[in-house]
Amino acid sequence: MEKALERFYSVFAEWGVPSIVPQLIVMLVVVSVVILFISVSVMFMIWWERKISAHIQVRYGPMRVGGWHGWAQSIADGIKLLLKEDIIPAGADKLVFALAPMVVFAAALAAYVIIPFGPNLIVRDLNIGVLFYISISSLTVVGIIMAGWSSNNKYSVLGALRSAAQAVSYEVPLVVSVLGVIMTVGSLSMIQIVEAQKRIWFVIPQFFGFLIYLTAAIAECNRLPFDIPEAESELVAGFHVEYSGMRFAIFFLAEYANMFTVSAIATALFLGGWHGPLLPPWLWFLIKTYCIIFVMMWLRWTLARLRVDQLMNLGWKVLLPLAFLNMGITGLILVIHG
Amino acid sequence: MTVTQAVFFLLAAFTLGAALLVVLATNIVHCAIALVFTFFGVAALYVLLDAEFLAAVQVLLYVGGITILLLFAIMLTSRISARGVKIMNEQAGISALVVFAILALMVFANLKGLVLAAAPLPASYATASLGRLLLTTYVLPFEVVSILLLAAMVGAIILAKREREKD
Amino acid sequence: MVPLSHYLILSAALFAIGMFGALTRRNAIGILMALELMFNAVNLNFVAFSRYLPQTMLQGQIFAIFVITVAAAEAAVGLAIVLGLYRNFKSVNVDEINLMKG
Amino acid sequence: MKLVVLVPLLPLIGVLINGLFGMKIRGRAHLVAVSASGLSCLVAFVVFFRAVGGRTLDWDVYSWLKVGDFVVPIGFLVDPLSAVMMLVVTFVGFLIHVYSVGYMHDDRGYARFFTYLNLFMFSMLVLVLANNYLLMFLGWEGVGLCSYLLIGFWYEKQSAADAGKKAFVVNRIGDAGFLLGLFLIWSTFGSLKYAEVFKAVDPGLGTGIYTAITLLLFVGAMGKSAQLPLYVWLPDAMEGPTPVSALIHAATMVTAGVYMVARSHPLYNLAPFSLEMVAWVGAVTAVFAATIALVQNDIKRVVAYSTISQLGYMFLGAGVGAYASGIFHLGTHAFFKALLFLGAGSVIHSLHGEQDIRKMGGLWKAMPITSWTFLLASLANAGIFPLAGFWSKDEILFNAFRRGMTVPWLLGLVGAFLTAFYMFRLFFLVFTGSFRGDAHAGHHPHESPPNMAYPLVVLGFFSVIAGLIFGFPPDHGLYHRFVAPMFEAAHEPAGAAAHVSVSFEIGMAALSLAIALLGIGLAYQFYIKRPGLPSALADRMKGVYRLLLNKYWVDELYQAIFITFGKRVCTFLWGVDSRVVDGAVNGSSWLTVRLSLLSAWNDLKIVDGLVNAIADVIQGGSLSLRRLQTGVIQNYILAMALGILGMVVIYLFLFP
Repeated sequence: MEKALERFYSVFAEWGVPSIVPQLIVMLVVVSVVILFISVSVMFMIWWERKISAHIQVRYGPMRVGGWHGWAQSIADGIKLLLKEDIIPAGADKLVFALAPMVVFAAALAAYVIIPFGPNLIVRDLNIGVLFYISISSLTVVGIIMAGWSSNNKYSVLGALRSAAQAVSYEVPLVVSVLGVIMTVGSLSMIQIVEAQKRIWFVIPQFFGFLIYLTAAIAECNRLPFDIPEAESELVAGFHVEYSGMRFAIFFLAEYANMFTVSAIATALFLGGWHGPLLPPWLWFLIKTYCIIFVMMWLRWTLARLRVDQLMNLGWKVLLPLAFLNMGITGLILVIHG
Repeated sequence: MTVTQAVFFLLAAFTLGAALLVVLATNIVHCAIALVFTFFGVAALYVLLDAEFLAAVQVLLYVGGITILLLFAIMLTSRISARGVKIMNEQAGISALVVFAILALMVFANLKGLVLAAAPLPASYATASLGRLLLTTYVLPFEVVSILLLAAMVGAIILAKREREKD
Repeated sequence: MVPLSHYLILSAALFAIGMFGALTRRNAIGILMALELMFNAVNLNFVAFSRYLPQTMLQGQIFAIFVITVAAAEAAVGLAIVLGLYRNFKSVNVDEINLMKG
Repeated sequence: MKLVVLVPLLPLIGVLINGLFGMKIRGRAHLVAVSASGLSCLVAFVVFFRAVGGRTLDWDVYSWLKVGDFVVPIGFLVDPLSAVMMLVVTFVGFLIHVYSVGYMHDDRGYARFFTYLNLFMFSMLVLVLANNYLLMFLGWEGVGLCSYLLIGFWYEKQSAADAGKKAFVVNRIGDAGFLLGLFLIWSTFGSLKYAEVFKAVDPGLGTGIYTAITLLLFVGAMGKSAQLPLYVWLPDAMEGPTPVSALIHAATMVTAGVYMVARSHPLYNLAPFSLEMVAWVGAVTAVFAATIALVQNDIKRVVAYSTISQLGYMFLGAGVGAYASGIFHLGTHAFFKALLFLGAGSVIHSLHGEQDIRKMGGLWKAMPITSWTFLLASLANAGIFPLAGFWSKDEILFNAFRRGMTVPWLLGLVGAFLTAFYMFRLFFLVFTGSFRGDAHAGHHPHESPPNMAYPLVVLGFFSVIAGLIFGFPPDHGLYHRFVAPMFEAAHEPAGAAAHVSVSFEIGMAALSLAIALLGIGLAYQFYIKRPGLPSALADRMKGVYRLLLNKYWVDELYQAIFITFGKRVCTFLWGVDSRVVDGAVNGSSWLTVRLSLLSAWNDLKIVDGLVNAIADVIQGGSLSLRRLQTGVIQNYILAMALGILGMVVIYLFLFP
């Protein structure tokens, strides 16, 4: 992999082209691959979620498009959304309205930089890996607020504000729950964290950390039972009521991409990343990630929505103290073990 | 001009442009969004300066925290339709003069007075050593800042809390 | 490489822009934003110096961290004050609020 | 070994849980507190056995305070001395936690009580396990605080609140001494860590500095361990709940002073005068408190004075250089004194708060477990062979004699006699004879519930065997082989420590045993055989009786000397103030008034005219200047910016 890259660069150097050109080409290729991966996996996830929800509710779900169990349904949906008329509400702030989905998608995309699909299959192993994800994920909230505000619709604003409050509240326990792992490994780099789990997955020593992370991550994704920002019955659909067509598709894409990201991070931090017998590393990684995604979908279709105050109580009065306790105990054990 | 320099100038232009937008945009929400871009520009400059941790902190705190706080405040106090209102006060002209003078002086002082190392020193940066410094040499300021944060939190809550109806 | 003075001039410009905003914006939240710009300019200076000056041992970055923290505290309190102002005056334009006028 | 950090940490966690959520969990607070102290005790056992295996630990967990070259770590020291103390504290503490579940079960402040109890355990363990003086001082103040909180636990009661304050104030006097001692240690040795201080101990510095340090430390010990003259708070501390009296004011906290003296033995060994002082204060306190205990009628106060007296023995032991014996007595005393208090609490509990022994009697039938254990504890306290108290007390007396401290030794013997007498006076009055209280129907005395009775049995067991198992043969028992090497150096300086034969040792023991038995016999005569005798004797020796009953009027004395006298001085000074000073002031004021009338005219006409003219000008000017204060903040910022601009210009161009 690296050798191929070097050869690629050296070819350009021989032609006397400045090194920025091949670098840009590599960047473009990587970005395209990531976007392609996101689109495919999101389409799969949407189809999957529809099937899971249907089966949980003793239905079949989409069965017609594409033949076997309606596998092409998502593709058809995507084409429909692409072809739809682009509507911008009259009172909307056009610039912000157009910018918002891009910001949200950019945040979702950027997070893929640090997902370690395999020992060498990572876009960039930053030495602040986990922190990078945490900081970049907060950008989503800005996009959501932009979307909600620019729609000039009180439901969207309410949804956006709820979303922001929720994301800000749950980010704290999320960060603190991850600290246990970071303290144990002593590094923020995703690769090193995964490497450290060669012998034992952190889900065992950091079980509470894992639970807190998972809860907070579901809340970060605004999924049931924490989906009050989008609560259909109260807010129509939250911050993206006014969006339609392609812009809506981008929001949808970003949402599922985020879901994939938090699951992938959970896999890397707690479930041993790519470690596993027989199968190739990247396959192990995907299997674990999709297992977590499955759990998230399962929860969505079985649990009821929390009230706002219950949500805030859970975040601040239960998860946060537990996360701190987890951190303190981890620290104590580390100190005693020396 | 090397690639780094090109990147620097691009980033500088981007940051300054966004900053100007923050100050000059008529719609306060646009200002806030421009502010996000400014913060990102500065974060990118930190990366250029090998301060990756600080860049992450910058994004986390400024974008994830302060901007969202600002947006909250804006939404609680302004309306989307509030357009065409004067955004600057009467002293804009004289302020521009003074600010420009100060800028000119700073640039002058910079170009004339500083003969420091032109090239950066070899990067000896590690997040770990930053953390160690914070908890050893700078532990006292660290604690003081923690107390300051606590005080700010209490103060903000008390200020923002609606006063109870006096009975 | 980029010389130090480039960073310093950039941060000076950023500071000046922020200062201009603080001097002229009518909206109190706008002023707060301008202040944040000035904080950022200062931080940029700190980080640049810690990168370029010998024997600094990351002090610049440490200080930048403290500044960011203080800025966060300032934003929280400042916005709380703005909300208080809005409740009492139904406006956040600072030139309409002059109870301290002599 | 590093597990030791858990020993104080577990109670602290209990404090946090009960302190923060006590209002929520109320009746289940004991689950947290008892399990915290129980686990802590368990860990303490593990650590203790590792220490018995010969391992010690001096571990700086992290540096706590760092100001210049003044560095104080949070650190733990596990050596035989602290291991023994840790074990006593956690074990007795745990039993008392269990006992409290029954004793406090319907109290309103149930959770609060357990919070304080755990906080106390934490502080005491910090005190004991610290590896430097400042951390010890932290624990020291912590236990003082808990003592204050717990004495005043029923703060609605005026007397309880007052007693709490009294304990706090008296302890502060001692703490001031302790703190000054710490300052002196720091300035002399440049460190507060035991290891560094004791390594830096150098006889070449002269005895003066050591005497000063140790005397100051001893002042602290006097306050905390209730020695003459700072003992007055301890009897009043009986206002607190009985488990508290048992835990804090008998078994653990009050022994902190003894522990501190033993811990500082390298310093004391170089200060013979201080050692002698310690021994004398201990011996005199032992007898003094015992005499008061003879005539007290409150069951808890008798035991409280007994505690003071026994603490005196411990200091006597430490003062003659037999630190190990002092600590040994501390350990055995913890068992039987805790037992006495818990037994007393059990009695009080069953009599619904009655504390006057004149209204008790004949409880043997109703409360067999309490009676038996109380009897064992009394025997142990009286020093009867082969119970725990016998071994340790005898060792102290023997060592005192061997080191040539004859008068303190004699005082100790007298104390032993008195101890036996008052203990059995108490026992006979409470448990034998017939019930003298108002036994109205349905309120018959009854045995306490099991969770109160079991700790009694466990403590009773240890009161019986602790001495025999750990302390036999005297000075060479299991305990001594473990602890004594620490104090190896301490055996030397007394000098007069002549070797004595075994038969002589046995003779000494027999002597003290005989004296104790004599005391018991006398008590039997007085309170069983001829019940009229005590009051007859009291009539005959009215003066002495009243002297003792009123506790030598020490409280009144302190009142007269420190408080009334202080007030007098203040009143006198106030008088001086109001007559002499005020007179002078008034006289001069009269004069001033006359003079000022004169100058007033001058002022009004001439000066004011001038001033008014100036004022008019200024007013005119300020009216226009006032416009500058616009109330708009940005105008001010602009002014600031202009100022900065000016300054920059000045520094850049005018004074480069």
